[in-house]
Amino acid sequence: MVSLTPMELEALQLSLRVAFFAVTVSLPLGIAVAWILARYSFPGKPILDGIIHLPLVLPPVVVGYLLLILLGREGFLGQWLYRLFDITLAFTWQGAAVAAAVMAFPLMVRSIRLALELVDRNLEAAAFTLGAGYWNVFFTVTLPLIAPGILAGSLLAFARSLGEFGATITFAANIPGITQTIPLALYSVIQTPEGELAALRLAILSVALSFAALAISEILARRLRTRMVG
Amino acid sequence: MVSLTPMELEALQLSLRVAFFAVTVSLPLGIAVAWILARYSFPGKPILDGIIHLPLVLPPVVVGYLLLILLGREGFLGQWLYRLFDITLAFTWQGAAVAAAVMAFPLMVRSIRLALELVDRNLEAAAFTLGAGYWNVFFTVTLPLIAPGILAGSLLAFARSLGEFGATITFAANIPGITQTIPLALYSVIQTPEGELAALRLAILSVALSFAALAISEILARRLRTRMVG
Amino acid sequence: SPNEGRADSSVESVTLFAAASTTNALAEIVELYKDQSDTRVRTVFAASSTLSKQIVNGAPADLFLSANERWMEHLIDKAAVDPKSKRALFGNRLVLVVGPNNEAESGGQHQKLSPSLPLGEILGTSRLAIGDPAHVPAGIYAKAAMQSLDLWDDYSDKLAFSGNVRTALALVERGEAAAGIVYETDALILPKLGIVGTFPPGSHPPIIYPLAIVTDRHSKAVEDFYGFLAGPEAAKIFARHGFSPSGALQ
Amino acid sequence: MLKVDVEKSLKAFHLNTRFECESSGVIALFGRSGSGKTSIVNMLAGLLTPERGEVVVKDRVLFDSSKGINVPPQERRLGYVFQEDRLFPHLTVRRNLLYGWKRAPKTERRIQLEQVVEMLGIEALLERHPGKLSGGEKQRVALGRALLANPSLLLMDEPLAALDQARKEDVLPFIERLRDEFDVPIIYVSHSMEEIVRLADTMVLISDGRVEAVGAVDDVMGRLDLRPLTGRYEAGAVLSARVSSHDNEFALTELEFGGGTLRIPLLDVPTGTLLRLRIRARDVSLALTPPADISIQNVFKATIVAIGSETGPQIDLRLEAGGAAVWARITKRALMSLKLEPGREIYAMVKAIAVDRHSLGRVTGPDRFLSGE
Amino acid sequence: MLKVDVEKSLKAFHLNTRFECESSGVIALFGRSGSGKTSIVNMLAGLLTPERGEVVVKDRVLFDSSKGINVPPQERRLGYVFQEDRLFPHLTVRRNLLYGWKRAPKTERRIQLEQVVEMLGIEALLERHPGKLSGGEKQRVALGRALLANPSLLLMDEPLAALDQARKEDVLPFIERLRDEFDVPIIYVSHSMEEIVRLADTMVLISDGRVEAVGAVDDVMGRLDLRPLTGRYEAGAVLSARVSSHDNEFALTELEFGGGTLRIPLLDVPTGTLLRLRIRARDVSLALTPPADISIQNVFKATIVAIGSETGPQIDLRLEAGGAAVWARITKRALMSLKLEPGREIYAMVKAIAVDRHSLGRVTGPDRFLSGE
Ligand SMILES: Nc1ncnc2c1ncn2[C@@H]1O[C@H](COP(=O)(O)OP(=O)(O)OP(=O)(O)O)[C@@H](O)[C@H]1O
Ligand SMILES: Nc1ncnc2c1ncn2[C@@H]1O[C@H](COP(=O)(O)OP(=O)(O)OP(=O)(O)O)[C@@H](O)[C@H]1O
Ligand code: MOO
Ligand SMILES: [Mg+2]
Ligand SMILES: [Mg+2]
Repeated sequence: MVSLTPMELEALQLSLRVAFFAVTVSLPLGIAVAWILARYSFPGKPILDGIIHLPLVLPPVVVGYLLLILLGREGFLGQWLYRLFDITLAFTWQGAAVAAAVMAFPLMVRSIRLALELVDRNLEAAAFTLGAGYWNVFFTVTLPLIAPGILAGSLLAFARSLGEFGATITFAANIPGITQTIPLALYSVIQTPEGELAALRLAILSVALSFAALAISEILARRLRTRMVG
Repeated sequence: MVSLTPMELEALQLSLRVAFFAVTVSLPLGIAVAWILARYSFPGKPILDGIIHLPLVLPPVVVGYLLLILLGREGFLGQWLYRLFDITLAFTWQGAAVAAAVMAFPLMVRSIRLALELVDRNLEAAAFTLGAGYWNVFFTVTLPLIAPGILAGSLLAFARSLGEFGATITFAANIPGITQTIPLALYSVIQTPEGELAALRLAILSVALSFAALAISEILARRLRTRMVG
Repeated sequence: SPNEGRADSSVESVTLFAAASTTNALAEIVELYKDQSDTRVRTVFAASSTLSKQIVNGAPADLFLSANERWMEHLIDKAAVDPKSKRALFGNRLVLVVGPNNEAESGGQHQKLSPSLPLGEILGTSRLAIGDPAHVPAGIYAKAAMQSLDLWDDYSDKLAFSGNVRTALALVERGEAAAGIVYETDALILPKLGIVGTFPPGSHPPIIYPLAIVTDRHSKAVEDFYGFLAGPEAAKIFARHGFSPSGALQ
Repeated sequence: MLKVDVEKSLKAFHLNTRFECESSGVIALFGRSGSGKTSIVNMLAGLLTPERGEVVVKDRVLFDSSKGINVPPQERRLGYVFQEDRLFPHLTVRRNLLYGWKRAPKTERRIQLEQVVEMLGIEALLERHPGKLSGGEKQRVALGRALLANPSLLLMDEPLAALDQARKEDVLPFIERLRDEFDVPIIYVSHSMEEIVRLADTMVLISDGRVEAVGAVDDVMGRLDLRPLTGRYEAGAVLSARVSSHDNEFALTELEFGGGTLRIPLLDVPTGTLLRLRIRARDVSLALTPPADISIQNVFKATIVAIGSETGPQIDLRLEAGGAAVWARITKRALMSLKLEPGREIYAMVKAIAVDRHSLGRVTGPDRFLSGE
Repeated sequence: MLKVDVEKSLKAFHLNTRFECESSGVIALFGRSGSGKTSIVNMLAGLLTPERGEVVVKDRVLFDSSKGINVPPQERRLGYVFQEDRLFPHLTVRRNLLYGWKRAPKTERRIQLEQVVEMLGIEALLERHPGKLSGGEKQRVALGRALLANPSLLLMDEPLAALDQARKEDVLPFIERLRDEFDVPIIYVSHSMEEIVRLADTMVLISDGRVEAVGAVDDVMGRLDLRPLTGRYEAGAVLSARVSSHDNEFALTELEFGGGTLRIPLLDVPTGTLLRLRIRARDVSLALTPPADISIQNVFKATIVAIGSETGPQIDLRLEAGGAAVWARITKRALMSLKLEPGREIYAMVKAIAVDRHSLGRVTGPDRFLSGE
């Protein structure tokens, strides 16, 4: 196998790191939001639902732009983050992770919500009658039952994060080694009139990565399913 | 209400045209592919499934790049299209529609496939015993039953097409009036110093459009559902 | 000319692919040309490298205005433009700009930058925005200039790459980057930005903007507009925007 | 003529079914859960393809593996009423009803919408969607839909199984009318002996994928060797009797059968009608002398033909009363104290109310049965 | 002591239930579908909150709207066996069984895994997941799980309804053992009279959200005014009798009741045991003189107390035999020809095999019933 160039390796590592953090950090929030959407109905629910779905249908550059307005160093929230905690998100890999997380969030929430809606709430009622408290029921009954949904959602979000481009380039710019994930690196070389070979290599790397993510997701989902009916 | 500038209007019209064609042209194929995935199992199925899901997880720029390699004027297929039919897809609005269609395809297929898997095949068997042939059963039983799924899938794909950026800018470039859809226009103005106001206007237009698509999808889905149990 | 994708086929149209740095000047020129001709002029602005690549791939450009020689030569090599039509229109200079609130001493565009430039102080914890030196002409010039002033090795990890020069400028304007290396013409359109100084002309290859007609795109409309761009009226506008006249080149 | 001779392996289950009978009246497929009834019906309908064999309905070959014939389901023209309703949720009741009718050849549309709607009493439902109908209403519409396809044969796979007792009572009379008023033979799958006695003429007994017996319902039910399959709890005999008179004062109907007269709760059928009735062994008591002054209405002379050899407190006796077979279940203690033995003449006592409408069926055509294995 | 006094409106349905009884043995909640049984049980379990009222189990106030008490379900310590199994699909049978046990206070873990596993015969299932168990196995595990939570009261909401007859027979004995071997009172919801007679001591009759009657099963079943609720088809009387002797030769058991001796199929219970048995009206015949030489084993003297006024061929008579109430269903013709009238002494005849194990129940504690409305 052809070995990766340092630039490719850097982009690969960065992509994996960004996607990993994007998913793990947003997962608890994703579960919480999915829970609220699946279990409660309240006046503002369609609006919340709409806002969460926005990144799915909104152009990624718009999302990046809104993030910039909100979290940029001069942004509404960003200036406070900077002044109070000296945190800058723009131009950092954390910023890229935020962009990826926001873009992948609706996919994650959809999966988990679907799983939650399919959970037989009678099983939770049964657990209550057996003496389990709310959190106990959540961790011993609900969570294991929605595990396939969480897994599917996480992997989809992970894969989506690996591919995130528009929001990242707008919000976190394209800094090699810092925010230049594989898609951004690829974009750079595609612009370069002599970059054909480099582009092809990155594209293949990208396809391989995506296929791997899909395959792992499929395998894990199947394993979970068989465990369930074991 | 503030009126749109000619550039915004052009971008809006183009976005709608691109998304509309992307969805309508790919819909029959989407139904066919969803059908194959839902109804048949064959050796290469996981691979087909993987390929169709690829645009969902692949970086959009990679998709754009692959489209360019495939359908560009010098591409594998593109050179034949050009020589034989004088058709060029790259850098045309039809190309933007192709890019949008490819990116939105997995979302469309997922929705339709899910609906197909939920169809009670016994109803189809019942229709056979009542004398309906294969296509007849498809059009009078299967299709009406999966209509909500088709609708949801189409609207999701439409919304996704409205927002497509990475694949479009790579495959169709950012040519005002030809391939400059709203996301690309927004990208342009974000790059332009002092473009804040223009960017904000386009972002709001984008958000409004997405919200409208989501809302219509929700309303139509609800109407279909009530018709079913009417 | 075979103008694909055109909305209204009764009106002739010309598509110009031009370096991002010429955005404002060309807008004015196109506006002016409207009074003289029925031809609709469409402009596409991006990094010269991006445009060059797109033209090779068959993008519907009639004219190409590059921010350096290299990407024009590339198109000539690929036989994508007519070499006979190539002519250098004007030149430019490279400056270091800082954001409106930056305390750095702004000597204006007449200040010559030297290796003693306190770039570390100017940047602080922030970054220096430049065009992607892998392909964007402004970035290629910037990298050369930094190298010749011995700044590259110390600050190469403080850079933020942009897809074209105007993105770099926008990053500085928005305060996301403390400073940026852009063309003098770019800096001038945002008076609120501070110009720390200009890089000495010898610190980077000469900045030249060649114009050429894309292969097989010759037509009366294209040639008319080509002539207009190369003509005195356009030259006046380019000069007003700060571009150096072509006579001053070399 | 109906001929079924099919073989197929379904994972662990092997089906090898062969029977032949006249295709008229109601033919019941009876068997335990999992014995293969639905599979057979699906093969008739063409929804399941046998590995080997032959299916002939009314002299039309629908399947013949040796000749490579396999008529697709949509061309078989068999109406299928499923266990669950399977109505099309997106169509109104009217359009559901007409779905098969429209697709039937014009020349074969003998049965019309109005007739069926009237018979099933579903006028009020026509413009509604099936989603909101009750279980019984749905099943009635399903009957109508299958019937309106003007099939050459109706297949009914436990059409009442999904309904509760009240709903069953709602739908059963319609199946009876459908049997009596339209000249469409019916294959009726059930594991309810009550339904079979009430509806069927011929009975095919299926066990573990094989045909154990084919014949007139009374014959199959009367066979001692089939007891393990027809069920002990339900043990009893089916006998044919003719309505001789009605007693409106006491709301009783008198029937004549080989062994004498039977009084049962009043029936709304003309005198002279031939009925099939089921007398359960547990409802029959015996006396050595004709008992007097008792409330039991039906007492007839019978001869003990055979005595079972069951262990436990009770024992089944086979009696013969004027040519008709009757079963009695009594305690061993009674057997001993009355010194009953084969050949002995005794009096059989049956309470009138033991023969209720659940255990009655009308005989539509005698001797439908031809052959079987 | 068990006290339920709850009120709640569920859309179109208004529930207003009040009853009190001793909390021991098996208390049956009987009523039509939709009468509110499940809602009442859910209120006991804490899964549904009454709008107003009081719930007291074994002197522990679980709910009292006036005092603002509402113990959450996880602290009520009531075991709940649902109609469907509701086993946790992601846990093995063992971990399902121990789910409630682990969460019970250590001091209250009287019932241990081994005991329950042995009683229910589910050793072989312990390491399997519920997904692949049969319906009967699942329901046994569900019983075990509820029991192992060591609850102060077991709630069973039609635990057999989802099972077919064979599976029911599979599980019923375990419920009996559970009732007999563990000292846990049970609230048992059912609309099967068979199950109730077999299992329950006390019966609460629910109709349309209200309590129609509370009392010993025999008393409630014997009441003529409750017939529309307890059901005509099932009409009959429940009477208490004591096992007096076993007759192994004929496999019969003799019982003594107020009216005399009854012979029924052999039972495996010690002599002296008090049993509750149900004699269906349709199994009782009458004679004016003691009949001789008949197979019917049970003949006892009785007095006609009341004669029903039903229309139709048959009529129900209430008899009294040594203090016990018995029902007989005969034809009107027999009524006339025998000139039966209230006060008249007659002989009631009941076939031994008519009283099968489905209609027998053991009386665990006499006089559990306290009061009701
Ligand atoms: N597609 C299949 N694959 C494997 N086994 C099957 C399949 N269909 C049916 N079987 C098996 O064949 C046997 C007969 O099934 P069938 O449904 O025909 O029985 P049935 O008599 O209709 O039962 P029931 O009364 O429960 O409806 C069963 O053991 C069933 O598990
Ligand atoms: N959450 C609810 N909202 C509205 N109505 C309800 C609700 N739960 C129950 N009901 C209604 O309350 C009535 C009693 O229901 P419940 O389930 O308690 O009856 P049940 O006696 O258990 O019936 P079954 O024997 O069919 O289980 C029914 O009419 C039912 O439709
Ligand atoms: O081609 Mo540029 O003007 O250096 O971005
Ligand atoms: Mg079946
Ligand atoms: Mg209930």
